[in-house]
Amino acid sequence: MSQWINQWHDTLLLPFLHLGVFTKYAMLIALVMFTIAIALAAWRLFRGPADEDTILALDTLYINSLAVTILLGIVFATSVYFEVALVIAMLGFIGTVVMAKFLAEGDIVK
Amino acid sequence: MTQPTLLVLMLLLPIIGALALLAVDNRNRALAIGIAGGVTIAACALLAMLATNVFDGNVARFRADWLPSLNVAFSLRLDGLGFLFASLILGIGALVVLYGAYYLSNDDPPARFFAFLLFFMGAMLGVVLSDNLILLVVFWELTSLSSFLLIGFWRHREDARQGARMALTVTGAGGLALLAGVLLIGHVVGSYDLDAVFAAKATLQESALFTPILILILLGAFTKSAQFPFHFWLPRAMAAPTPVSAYLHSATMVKAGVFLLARMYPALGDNDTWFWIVSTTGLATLLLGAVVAIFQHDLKGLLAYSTISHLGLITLLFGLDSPLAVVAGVFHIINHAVFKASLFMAAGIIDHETGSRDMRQLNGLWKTMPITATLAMVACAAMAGVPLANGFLSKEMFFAEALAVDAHRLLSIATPIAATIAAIASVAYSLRFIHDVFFNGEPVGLTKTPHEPPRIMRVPVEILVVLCLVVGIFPAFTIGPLLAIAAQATLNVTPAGLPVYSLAIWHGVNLPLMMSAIALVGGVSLYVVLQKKINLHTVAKLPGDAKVLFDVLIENLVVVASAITRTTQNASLQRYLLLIILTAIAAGAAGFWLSPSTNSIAVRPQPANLLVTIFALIGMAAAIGTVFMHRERFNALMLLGLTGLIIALTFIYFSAPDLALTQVLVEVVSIILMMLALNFLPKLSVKETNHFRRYRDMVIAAVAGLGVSWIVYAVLTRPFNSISPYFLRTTVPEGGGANAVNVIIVDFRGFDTLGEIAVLGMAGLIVAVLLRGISIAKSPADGAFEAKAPENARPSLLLSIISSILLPITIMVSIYFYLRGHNLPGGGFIAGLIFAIGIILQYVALGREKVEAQLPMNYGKWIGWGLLAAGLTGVGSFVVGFPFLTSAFQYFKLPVVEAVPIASAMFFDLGVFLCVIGGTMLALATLAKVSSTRSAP
Amino acid sequence: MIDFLNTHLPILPIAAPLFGAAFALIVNEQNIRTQRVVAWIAVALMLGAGVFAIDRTADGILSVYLLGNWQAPFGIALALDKLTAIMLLLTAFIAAIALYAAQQSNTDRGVYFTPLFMLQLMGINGAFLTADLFNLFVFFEVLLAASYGMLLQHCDRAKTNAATHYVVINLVGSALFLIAASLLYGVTGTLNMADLSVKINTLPPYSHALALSAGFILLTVFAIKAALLPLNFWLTGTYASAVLPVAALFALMTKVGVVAIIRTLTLIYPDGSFGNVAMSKVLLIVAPITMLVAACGALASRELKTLIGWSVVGSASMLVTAVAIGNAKALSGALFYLIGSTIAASLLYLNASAIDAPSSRPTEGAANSNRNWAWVGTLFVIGAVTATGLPPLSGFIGKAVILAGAAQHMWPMWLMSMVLVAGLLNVIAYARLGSRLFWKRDAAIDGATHVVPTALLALAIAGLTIFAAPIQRFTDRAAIELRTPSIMRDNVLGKRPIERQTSPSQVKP
Amino acid sequence: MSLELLVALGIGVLAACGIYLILRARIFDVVLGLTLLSYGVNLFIFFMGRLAVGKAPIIKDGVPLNLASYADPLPQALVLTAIVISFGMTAVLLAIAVRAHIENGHDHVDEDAENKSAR
Amino acid sequence: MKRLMPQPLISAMLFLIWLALNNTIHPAHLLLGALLAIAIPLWTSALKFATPKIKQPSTIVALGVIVLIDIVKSNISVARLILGKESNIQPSFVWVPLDIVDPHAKAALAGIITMTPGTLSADFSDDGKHLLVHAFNVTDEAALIAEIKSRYELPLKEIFE
Amino acid sequence: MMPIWLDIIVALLLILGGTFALIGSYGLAKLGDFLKRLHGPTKASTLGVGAVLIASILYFTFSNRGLSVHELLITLFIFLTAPVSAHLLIKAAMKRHSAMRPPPPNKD
Ligand code: NA
Ligand code: NA
Repeated sequence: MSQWINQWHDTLLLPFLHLGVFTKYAMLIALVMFTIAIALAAWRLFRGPADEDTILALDTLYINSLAVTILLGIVFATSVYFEVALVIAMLGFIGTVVMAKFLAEGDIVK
Repeated sequence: MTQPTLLVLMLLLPIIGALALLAVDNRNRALAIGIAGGVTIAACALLAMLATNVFDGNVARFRADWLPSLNVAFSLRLDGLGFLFASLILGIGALVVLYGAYYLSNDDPPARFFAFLLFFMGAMLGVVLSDNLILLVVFWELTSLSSFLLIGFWRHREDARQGARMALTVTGAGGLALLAGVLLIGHVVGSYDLDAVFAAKATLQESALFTPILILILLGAFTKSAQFPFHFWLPRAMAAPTPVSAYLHSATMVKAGVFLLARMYPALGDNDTWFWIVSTTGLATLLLGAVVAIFQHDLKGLLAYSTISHLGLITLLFGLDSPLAVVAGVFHIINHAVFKASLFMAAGIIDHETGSRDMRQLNGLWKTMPITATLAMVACAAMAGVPLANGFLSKEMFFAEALAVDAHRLLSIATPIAATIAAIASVAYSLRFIHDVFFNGEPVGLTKTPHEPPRIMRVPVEILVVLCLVVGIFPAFTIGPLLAIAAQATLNVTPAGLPVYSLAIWHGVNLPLMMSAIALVGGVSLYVVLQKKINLHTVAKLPGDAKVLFDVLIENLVVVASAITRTTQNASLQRYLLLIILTAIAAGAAGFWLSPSTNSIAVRPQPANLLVTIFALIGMAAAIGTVFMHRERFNALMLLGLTGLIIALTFIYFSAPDLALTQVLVEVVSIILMMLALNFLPKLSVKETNHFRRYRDMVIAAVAGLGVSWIVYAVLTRPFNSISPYFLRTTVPEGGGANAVNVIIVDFRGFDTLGEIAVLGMAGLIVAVLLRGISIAKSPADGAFEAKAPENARPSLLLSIISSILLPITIMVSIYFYLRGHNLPGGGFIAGLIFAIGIILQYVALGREKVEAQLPMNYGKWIGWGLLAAGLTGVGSFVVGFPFLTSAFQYFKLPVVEAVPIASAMFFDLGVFLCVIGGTMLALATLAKVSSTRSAP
Repeated sequence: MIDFLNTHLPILPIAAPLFGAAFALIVNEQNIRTQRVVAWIAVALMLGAGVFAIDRTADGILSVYLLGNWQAPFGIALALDKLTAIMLLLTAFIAAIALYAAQQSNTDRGVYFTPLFMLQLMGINGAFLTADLFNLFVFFEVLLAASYGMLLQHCDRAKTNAATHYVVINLVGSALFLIAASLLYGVTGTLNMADLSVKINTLPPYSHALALSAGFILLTVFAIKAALLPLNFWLTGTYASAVLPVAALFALMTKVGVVAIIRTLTLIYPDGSFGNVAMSKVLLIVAPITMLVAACGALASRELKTLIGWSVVGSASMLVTAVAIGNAKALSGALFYLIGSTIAASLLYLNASAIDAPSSRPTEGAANSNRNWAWVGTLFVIGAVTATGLPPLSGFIGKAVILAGAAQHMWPMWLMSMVLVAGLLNVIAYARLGSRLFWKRDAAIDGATHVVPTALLALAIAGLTIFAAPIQRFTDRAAIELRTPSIMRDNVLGKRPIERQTSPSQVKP
Repeated sequence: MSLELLVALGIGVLAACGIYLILRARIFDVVLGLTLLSYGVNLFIFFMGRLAVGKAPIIKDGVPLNLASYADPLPQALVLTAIVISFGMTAVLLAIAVRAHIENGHDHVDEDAENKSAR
Repeated sequence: MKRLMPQPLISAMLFLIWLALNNTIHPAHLLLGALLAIAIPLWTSALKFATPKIKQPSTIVALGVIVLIDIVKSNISVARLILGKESNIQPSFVWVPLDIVDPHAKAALAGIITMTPGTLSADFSDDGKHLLVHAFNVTDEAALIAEIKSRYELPLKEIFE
Repeated sequence: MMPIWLDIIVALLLILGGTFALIGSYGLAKLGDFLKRLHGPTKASTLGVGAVLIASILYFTFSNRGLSVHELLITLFIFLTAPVSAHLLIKAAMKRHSAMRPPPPNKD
């Protein structure tokens, strides 16, 4: 058990050492929460039942991934991932728009 | 002219003539005949100019550099044997040209005929003049090819086409065997030159490869000379025009086989294997040909089998493996050529003037064609071996040699007996030729009224018949010297080494003479008996015709080949892909299988944390989900999108921001593409009924996946040394950018990128090739793109407004990414994709037609400008003397602004930017246009 | 000028068609005349470069070109050795012929024909020139993408369906190529083939299995291109459905696979390195069987284009056999055979247009037609004789040299018998179909055939045959060069970039 | 579970799923399969430069210039090329699927298969 | 001026975005940003779409504050509902009659309604005079309509009309 | 090292963001029909991501990098685009299930 915890600490918190003591654990909690959020959205994606649900789920996954990207930027203390988040925010919705339009009208460029 | 020049000119003349004839109009008969005749006579003259030299016992040679890889030159030699054959080829050739000039009807294209004929003449000359074996093979196969063309000359006739193919197949196959044998000789001897091969006789015959070599060479000889069991093609070759039969299939080409025996005798002869194979083959052929000939109804068929028989005789003589027999063989080559050619010509005349070659129709022609009859009768006498004709002399020598066989018990008895039987048969069929055609009652059902041919058409026959007699009566004066030099060359001996033989009609009463007498009496009796008892006319086709066997063989071959092709190439992509994947699995496994396994894992694996594991599991589940949902395409695409998202997160986690950016952008564009395409496709894949196939594929896929995993794991647990630290060290000082990935893309490996943008540009072009101007007439049955609620197709206000605001923003963001790429994630590709997405968004929000009307853009040109920009950056470095794509960067000091770095790589990246926009937009716009065409009523 | 050419020669065959494509795209699509001029300029430059390359390599110079002035193995290098020189000239020649034929028949009025044609040439030349494995992948993609576009020119149902198979198979092949190339990088840490040649032979034993797997997968990829069994079934249908000038150009593409196999077996895994023997043995089993299967396919063919396709397969497997035999004689023979068989395949494809074209219905027996028909027949015979390896044309010469090399190999009987039996079956196949096509019908054709370009190809074959001596001396030397991988290694890795002076303006103030 | 194993398994799953779908009879399924396969292949290339967490190869002052401090940039550049090419080819294959469907009336990978048997 | 800067609002926005993107107010970027902010609309305005006219810019800030507060507030309430029993949720469609006509105003209203959790704008009526709103939990339909009209529509009307 | 007040604020923001994102996704997974589910994730996209973005701004601004405002852009883009997604999704759902769509408004 203690070995498990040590391993957790090593693999999860080692990269966070530059963060403040509260932020360090908050970051861990936030990452866990976002991971669960992503897992739940993924579950909805697998589950459906309607095609709209899967689009909605994928849209949610994109937004949550955006947040995870920002979090990883803080974790790795780098701003090089910022643009990924920017692009998801600016253009990620197009996928949703196109899929929704496809479902509604078939032809998406009419 | 020097001797070598004369020699090569003699060979080239017919070939040049053939080429010239190709250009001659077939209506210009006189010109065609003139060229053919002129060439032949000129070649004859050249041969004559060379004659004295050869008769002096010298060998004329020509040598030109040709195939240094094989150490083979274009080398010709004219020795006695070659001279003999060259005389036959050119002499009889001249007569055949003359004969053919009258033989051909007005419908036959003369230029083509004589072109082929001269082509053959050149090839055949090449065979007999070659000074090395490779060259000999070359000309050998050319004779097969020209024979194929000549047999098929009357191409509208099925039997001609079949006969041509059969001859080509059999002699071509023999030629390939010959080639193999020759190559092995070259391997053993180290040279293909005849002299070297002769000199290496001992080495050759002691080599382990000798038996295969001998068999291969003999296969070549036997097929060409129609030896049993390869004889069947020759009768079928009679579909050729008669001049061809006279020339190729009696006088010359079929003699190439026995020529080869003679040629190779010094190197391959003089041993038991040679003796047994050659003599028994010759013997069998001799008997078979002679007996079957009697029962032919077709004049040319009779002559063909007779030819087979005589070729067997010559082969047998070479097989007997004694110098005297070889001399007899050479002698018979001459004699047979002369009388058989004349007989074929006679048969041709008969055919020409009566319209038939069937002896059941032809009767009593003596009355209408007395001169031709006389000529034919003399030639037949020669064929039958009647004294005073040339055939008699060589047959006598043959009988003597047959009796001389004593080394081998069985053959020493069999040979003389077989020789006698064959001689009896040959008398019988010769008699049948004379009796059945010129006498034996009245013609039956002829379409033409028989009469003598034009005077000149008979001339060649007359010349040959006179030759038969002259040689038959004064052999020593006429043929003696030629025979001597030919035999000498064949045996590869000096004049002194020649065995003692006598060319005289009368050798006293001896056993051979007795045999001749028996043959004459027996032959006449046999024919009389056969005519009386069973009436030869009623004999149907002889059973066991090898031709039928051959046809069956070829048909079966084609059936088998088709079956193989059909089963392997069943036009099933799934099958092909399965094979490729299985091969790849085998290839991957082969490395581990063939290389001794070493499990020294030198790198300690790092533990994976739970969150990463969860993400990985979601990704794997999404991939597997895509598989399980694949029939419901839309859902499968959603799961695929999730997989792609996880891939992007993977890139982020493992330090690849550029890849993550690219992945996300490509995902967005891909989903648009997929939606555009899916609109025209069924939304549901047809359910699979073949469960075996599914499970099989699952197993294969699993195995492949495990293999990939295994390899990845193996690599990741091995230490790594790479060239990459170089990039990290030089990217800033020499590449001028902090983003090593981008500097690699636009500079270190900018050349890859050049290719990559070409591919992306082409993707757009290809989509245009596929779908430009395509409209869909009717909705297919499987429910693809059924109309959806058209009544409510109002564009969304919210979407339109947000899109119009986003367009300038995306363009600005795109420029931002373009400018910063060298130092931070971004660059031309990413910028291009963002730009393109910005425009696509307008298509989605406002509709294609409106966007294209208000923002007309020729995306093909964008691709062109992009390629041009990239290419100009490349050649720009020439100016300063550096190689293609050498980047330069400078800091420029501008007013207000501090120093800004301008790298030439940015101009290159501009090319990338333009190409990406052009390629992506061309693909998307073309697909979009298809949809719009469809929605029109 | 000569200095300039000496320096930049290797890039010319890539840059010329690149600019050709760019200009052809920039001018208006309807402006076919300008596009034609552009294409001819590019092809003429390629021809010049090819001749110059032969001349230079004949002087014993192996030109190495460091793109971006980065030293190999860090940057991408082009290497121009004798093999490459041969391929460049051959490509330029076939391209000129195909271009002529395409323009003659207005095939180039398809959608984006000229740019795709140009990029096809750029891809082929790049694949021959590059000394970098991943760059080879990129150029494979360029030439394949272009070939998709070329195949689909004048798109119809048959072309679409052929393209479906062709594209999917090649995409799978590309995936395998990426796996093999990156695996080699993962094991050796380099991508330059000359560097790979060095690194693979100094690899620690624990990496041997991985390197060998990579090698075999790489061979699989090239075998798809070279149409080896069991990866070849896509070829005949694909080529048969292409427009004929395009098919004539496609005759080159199997050769790209063959050349890649040559590089694999002579440079990356050269004679004497671990893996060479295993790879060669596998190929020596697979390639001769392919030859036989191709011969069966030829025999079963009922259409000329299918027959030619099988010939292409057969000649590629012949080449692979020779390469796997690997001795100098077989390699030299292979290079000679490669030239002739490529030209012959192009010739046959172009010639087939006269026979298979709908316009070849019997027309009023104008003598002119018959004359054309005679020419078509003669050219067919020349092509068939070369393709089947019958004497005396170049096909035979190459085959004979390869067989002489086979005689020196440890499996002479197997190799020779397969080659000869396959050869015989091919002869039968051509005789059957040829006699049916040319003899059975009294066909006449109208003037719009490719007699001129075909005749040029036939002349080339005649030239190869008659002037075999200088060519063979060149291929002999090329074979020795290939069998001495140190030449390539030393030249590529030893080439130094041009010294750059860092100007003050290049230092950040 | 080690990170190496996780990565290896992930790539294996992607490859297996891709291959299974490639072997299906519909062009669209093949497109899905090729996309999955190219994901797998891209990761394969990427990880040939080994695993590096939080070490983006963007040069920062004062960090030693070696593979211990930065991820290997070369495989990343190769993957970029691979992504672009596979994206372009996906577009081509989709266009082919559309055209084939127009021509044949079905999107089976083989022209005549629809008539032969239901697969 | 009109020709040089066809969409001044957009240009201003672009200028600010450029500075934010580059995270700097360096003179070089001010210059470049200004250039781009002018150049890009010159090209994109070819896609003609009615350019919004802002009458009362000051109201924008007030509306922004309201919206932000509403986002936080309704987020919390919706979170409660989600965590609670599902049967407590009473979702419903509501047609909101519109007084505004400017398309930009309508779009902004639709966006704001969606961004404030608890309501989603679903569609406009065919005549464009009603906005269909889906509300997560409706207890009083009239109150909801009144709130939307007063809190969001009125300020928007001031801004745009 | 971050100052303690910043540490606490950032920590709170992170947990706040995580909580809202989780609740949003929980709603997406749990709720019974599409229209209800649609409301869940909109939280994640606004408050959840917003909190994380503010945390990021604060973190990068105070970890000696100077003012970091480009996260605001992300917020701007989310505000611009998220309504469109939801809007089109609900439109699509209504189009596919006409029973879902309420009757048109009374003309008054
Ligand atoms: Na008779
Ligand atoms: Na970049």
